Amino acid sequence: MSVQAPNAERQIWIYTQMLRVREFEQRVKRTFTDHPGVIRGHTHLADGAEASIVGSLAHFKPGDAALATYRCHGYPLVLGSDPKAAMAEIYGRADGLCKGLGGSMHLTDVKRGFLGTSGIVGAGIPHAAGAAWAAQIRKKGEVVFSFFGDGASKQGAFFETLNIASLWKLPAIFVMENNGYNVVTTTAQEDANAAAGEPLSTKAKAFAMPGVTVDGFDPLAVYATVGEAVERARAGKGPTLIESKVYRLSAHGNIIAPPGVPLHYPEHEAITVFGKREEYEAALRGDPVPRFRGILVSSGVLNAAKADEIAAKVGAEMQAAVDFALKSPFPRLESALDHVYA
Amino acid sequence: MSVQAPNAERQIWIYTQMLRVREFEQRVKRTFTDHPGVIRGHTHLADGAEASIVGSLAHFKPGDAALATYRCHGYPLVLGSDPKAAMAEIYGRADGLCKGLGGSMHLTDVKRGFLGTSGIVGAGIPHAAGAAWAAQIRKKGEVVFSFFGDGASKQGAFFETLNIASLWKLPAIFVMENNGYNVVTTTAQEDANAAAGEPLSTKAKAFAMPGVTVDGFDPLAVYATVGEAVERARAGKGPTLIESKVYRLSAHGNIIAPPGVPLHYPEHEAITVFGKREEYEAALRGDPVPRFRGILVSSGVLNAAKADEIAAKVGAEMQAAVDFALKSPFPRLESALDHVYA
Amino acid sequence: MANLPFIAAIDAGIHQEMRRDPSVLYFGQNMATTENHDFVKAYGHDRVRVTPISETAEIGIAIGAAMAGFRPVVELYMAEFMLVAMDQVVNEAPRFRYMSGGQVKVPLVLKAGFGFACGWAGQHTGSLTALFMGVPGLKVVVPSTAADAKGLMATAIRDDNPVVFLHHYLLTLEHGEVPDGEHLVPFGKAEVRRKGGDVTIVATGWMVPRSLAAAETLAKEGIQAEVIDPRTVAPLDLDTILKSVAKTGRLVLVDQAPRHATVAGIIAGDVAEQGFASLKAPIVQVIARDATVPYSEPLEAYVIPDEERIVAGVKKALKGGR
Amino acid sequence: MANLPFIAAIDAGIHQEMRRDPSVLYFGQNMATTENHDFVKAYGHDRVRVTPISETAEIGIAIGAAMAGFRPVVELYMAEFMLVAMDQVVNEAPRFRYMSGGQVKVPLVLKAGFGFACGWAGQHTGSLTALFMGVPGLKVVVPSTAADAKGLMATAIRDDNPVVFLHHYLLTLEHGEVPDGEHLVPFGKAEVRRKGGDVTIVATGWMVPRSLAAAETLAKEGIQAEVIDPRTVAPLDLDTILKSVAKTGRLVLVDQAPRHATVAGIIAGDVAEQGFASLKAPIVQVIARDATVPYSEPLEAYVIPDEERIVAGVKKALKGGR
Ligand SMILES: Cc1ncc(C[n+]2csc(CCOP(=O)(O)OP(=O)(O)O)c2C)c(N)n1
Ligand SMILES: Cc1ncc(C[n+]2csc(CCOP(=O)(O)OP(=O)(O)O)c2C)c(N)n1
Ligand SMILES: [Mg+2]
Ligand SMILES: [Mg+2]
Repeated sequence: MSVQAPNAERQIWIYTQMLRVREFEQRVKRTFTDHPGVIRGHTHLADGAEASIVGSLAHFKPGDAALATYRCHGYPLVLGSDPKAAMAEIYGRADGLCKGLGGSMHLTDVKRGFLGTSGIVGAGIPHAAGAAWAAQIRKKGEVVFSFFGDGASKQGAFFETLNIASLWKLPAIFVMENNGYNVVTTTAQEDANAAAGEPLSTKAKAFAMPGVTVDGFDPLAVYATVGEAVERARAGKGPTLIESKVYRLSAHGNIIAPPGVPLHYPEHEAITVFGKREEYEAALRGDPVPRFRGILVSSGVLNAAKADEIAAKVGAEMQAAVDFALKSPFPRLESALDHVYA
Repeated sequence: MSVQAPNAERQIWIYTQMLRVREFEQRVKRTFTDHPGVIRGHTHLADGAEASIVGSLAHFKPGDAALATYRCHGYPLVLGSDPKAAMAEIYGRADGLCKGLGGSMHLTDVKRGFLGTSGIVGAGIPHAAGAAWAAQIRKKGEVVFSFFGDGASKQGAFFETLNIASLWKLPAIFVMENNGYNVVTTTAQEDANAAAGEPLSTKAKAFAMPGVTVDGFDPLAVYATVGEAVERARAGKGPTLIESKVYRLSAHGNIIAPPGVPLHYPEHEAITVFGKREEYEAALRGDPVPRFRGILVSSGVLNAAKADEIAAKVGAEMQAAVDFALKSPFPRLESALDHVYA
Repeated sequence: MANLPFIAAIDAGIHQEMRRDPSVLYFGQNMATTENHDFVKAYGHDRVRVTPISETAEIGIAIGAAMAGFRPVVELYMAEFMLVAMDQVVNEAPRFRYMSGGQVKVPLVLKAGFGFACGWAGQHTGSLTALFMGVPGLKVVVPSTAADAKGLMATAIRDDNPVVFLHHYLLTLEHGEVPDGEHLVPFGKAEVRRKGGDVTIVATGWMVPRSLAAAETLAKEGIQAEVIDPRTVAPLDLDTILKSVAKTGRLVLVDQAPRHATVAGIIAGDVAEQGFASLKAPIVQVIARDATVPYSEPLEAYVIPDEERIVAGVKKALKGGR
Repeated sequence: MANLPFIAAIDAGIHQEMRRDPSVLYFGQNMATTENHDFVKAYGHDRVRVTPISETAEIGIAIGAAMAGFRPVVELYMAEFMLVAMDQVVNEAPRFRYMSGGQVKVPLVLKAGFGFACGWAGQHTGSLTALFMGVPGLKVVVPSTAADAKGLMATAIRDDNPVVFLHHYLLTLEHGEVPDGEHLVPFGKAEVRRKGGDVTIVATGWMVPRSLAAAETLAKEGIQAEVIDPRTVAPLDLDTILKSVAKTGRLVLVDQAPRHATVAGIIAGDVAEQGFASLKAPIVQVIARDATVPYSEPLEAYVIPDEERIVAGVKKALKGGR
């Protein structure tokens, strides 16, 4: 089983989606300085994971589903959610995807197959398996994408779920975005495989499940690897665990502080905690977004002019999202009591 | 690293302990018919696991600790607990190991290093790791034995704990008694490795930990395998996962019923649920207790006369335990409020 | 009408719904392990499955299947086993509808027995109802009769929200008249099990029959107790309780859990706020003594409220004044 | 005396005990990941460790280490994260001493923040105190001042039982005078934060400063509220509350949790039973509105009790009668 590489048009789509996620999130980040107080609580950016997210979701078909974590801005944008509604949610406004009830950690867009996100580490993995069971019963070849971090693979929910998913041959693709860190803890500090120099995909052996490790900075590599897993799943052959090696290009999240303290994004923990500026800068040099643009230009799929045109269009789209969200009203107070029960 | 085989005297000790566990538990089982109502709730017998229990605990030294599950009668007996106190506990009497507060599922004898047992599947595994951390800090080469079932390896606590134990190189020996069943569920019905024909010790790969499978009906094989793991642990080289293949020679436990319905032990689930009488009878033909007696006699370690003498002694000891427990008074009512807080 | 044991009535409720609605799923540990299994035969392995001992995954999978359009019923056996998956029960299932701004619904039933006070000792005998009672988005059902067991299970399956269905294990074999055809019992409607004008007793689960027995004993002394069974504690039918207290002026709450872990204490708080004017005497709580449930038979009986202590509690309520 | 933020006071309490007792361990997620870590430098990696995201194993390991003679303090960050390990918290740690007939003790501290109502939304902002309050064998501490944070942490570490130490995240940077040397605050002794004869307010955590602010507002109108902070809810110092109610006859309970999930409701139940004669009016509960905590700022503020609602609650209690 091997997946055909995406054609030129599809490659441009992949690049455009990567850029859309990046441009959206750069504006989320800038909101902390440009519009202090507009974003509250805790936001988590996907910068560095764009290639992994888009390379994976490039295989998403209508009827499929995706579930993720609190680090959830990228997925719905790639699946077609309106950036205006996404930004409005992060700003806590009435026009938000979740009417301001969910916020940055809980973006949801069911119409586009983005079923839900849990802020509890590992907790969303069984939800994805449940959706995969539903797909298995429907027998339409639908699959479910489950996105989570390396740290989540130390939570019981991960192990319990992968065993059942393998046993039941559920049509699920488990994409572990290994960014090397759980907040300020390195993977080697918390994972026995990592400490032994083994890939985290080794864990798949505990479930007699295929486990693969892929360069998450390379959207085409991710596309090929996830594509195979998706084919297996659609064919009823069961789930796959994919370790996608990425790197967070921002800190884990904005600083955690009570009201009164202005929130902002500190430098990456590699620098602030471990003093490894070089590690961070090396990752930055491999930034998948400009890197893929370079690849597409040098391979002739894209020329500089077209690339600038895309950048301009995407920038405008995301700026419009900010402008819209800033103008969107806050929800009625009483709406806090809506949707408690169905 | 290879462990020296036990000498004749030690082999006789092993056989004697196996027989003590068996004779004790046969009387627990007979209590349901001989003395209806004396045992309440749920009891779980270790018959079939005696070789595994004794072959493992033959390596136990003062200062070591052992923790187990609700299926916990065998361990304390081997570690030197008084069968009278153990039976009195199972009968809910004042002279019980736990003063009648714990019962069959929670035998505990701290003086003998039997720290505690949880009735919640998998929950006791991290407790053993915690005791192993204590041993690691004390740096006296003490180790901790953690006994649990095959089904427990599907509970998050198992995975979370083994990762940390391996990462921290804790002096722990994780002995999984794989009796092929979780109540009425076969291992292949609930475990992805088993369904794929792989040993459950494969799970150790998810923790970069050595994983071994051994014939749990053969006390000398268990002795050798666990011995190596114990040496590793005492040497500070970390934990080992041992899958000890045994078979329950009784049902999971006595029937579950509200008061009024007389409790008893049904036939094994292989027969009552799956109609596989042959599977059960084959296991019975391999019964480790008579089998090891046969081996010791044919190898000349034991002669029939000496063997009968041991049997008589053990039988008398365990009958005395029953007689004692039956006479032991119930605890004072107010003692129900003792020991809630330290 | 058929005379069924409690346990069969629950199954009847599940069958009723699985027959009419193909989106209902039923799964859990140690069920459906052979082709002879009642539900497997009727609905097949797509909808009826055995799971490993993995409550977190089991309940999480139910949540995901529910969000994807199905109505899972999870067999959990004992309420304590939900504790290893408590996050899924109280911080996942009831949250998604709200956090998504009403985009998803999470219709599922968590079926678990509780209070098996017959020698199961410290970790298997708890009465955890109150733990689930105050979670916005979650509903909690506690049937005390076979008929309600069927009807409340059916209603729980049709409800579009996560429901914790807690059946008392000591009632498992209690028989009762159960309606044959489609039977549904509404949530949020308490049942007055016995009418009386002197004192109001509120109890759930196994404490209902114990309270009714106590009421009969009291009747011999000319004391008429009204016994109310809320049947669902979330939603809680406080009105029926308040109406009764308005009549009797005296309230005794019976609960198998120890102090500060009871539904009794929570209802007492509501009545002290919303029914205060009716109260002629202190609200009495007849609850378990403050200990983990002991194994030994006489000690277990000593810890858990019995008829005698209920009678004493009622007399205390009758003596009491302002 | 030193003027310290709440968070530093907690650390001071842990340092105080780790310095004097080598059996005290401190571990958890995202701490001690470098040699520069304060506690690592002071006590080394034998006693101070970082763990993976494995709460069940973390708390279970603490239980095992405690049974083996140590005194672990587990850093859990947010109370919700204990939910994935709830069995270890409520059905393991508090059970072993009892089930073993007093053979073992399980001295450990589970340190967790709660109630972080500043945009953390549905899964990270809960006030779960009541979940832990009714478990025989478990103690529950809820400091509201920096001094108590230090003193109660130290007492929790010396206690021979499992203790859930819940610090309110919104108080993290609140400064207060903290005794320099050895400082211990006893369990089960409520503190009267403000004296007053007209009405009794009971609150914990962040609701204490909110209640004190409300009391000042009320004082301007000539209403003197007595504000009581239980400090530990298990054990609960009901006497101090009853004494105050005997004086004021009116009780307002303030709690950040929604109805049926509050400490307020539980205390109301106790007072309705044991302080009924003193009550001149219904017990008022000023608690969160019945919803998961929403993200949007005005909605979050709408759901959680504020000064205004506390003032209104007090006036309701003063108006009320029998
Ligand atoms: C059960 C649980 N424990 C702890 C936390 C706090 N927490 C939030 S994100 C996070 C790090 C997760 O790391 P990883 O899974 O690698 O995902 P990443 O943030 O790196 O994408 C932690 C510990 C939580 N949300 N849930
Ligand atoms: C968390 C939890 N879920 C379910 C149970 C009910 N239960 C008790 S024993 C048991 C079977 C365990 O099987 P295994 O681990 O293989 O041990 P065995 O009984 O075969 O020795 C189950 C499911 C429990 N005690 N705890
Ligand atoms: Mg990570
Ligand atoms: Mg087994």
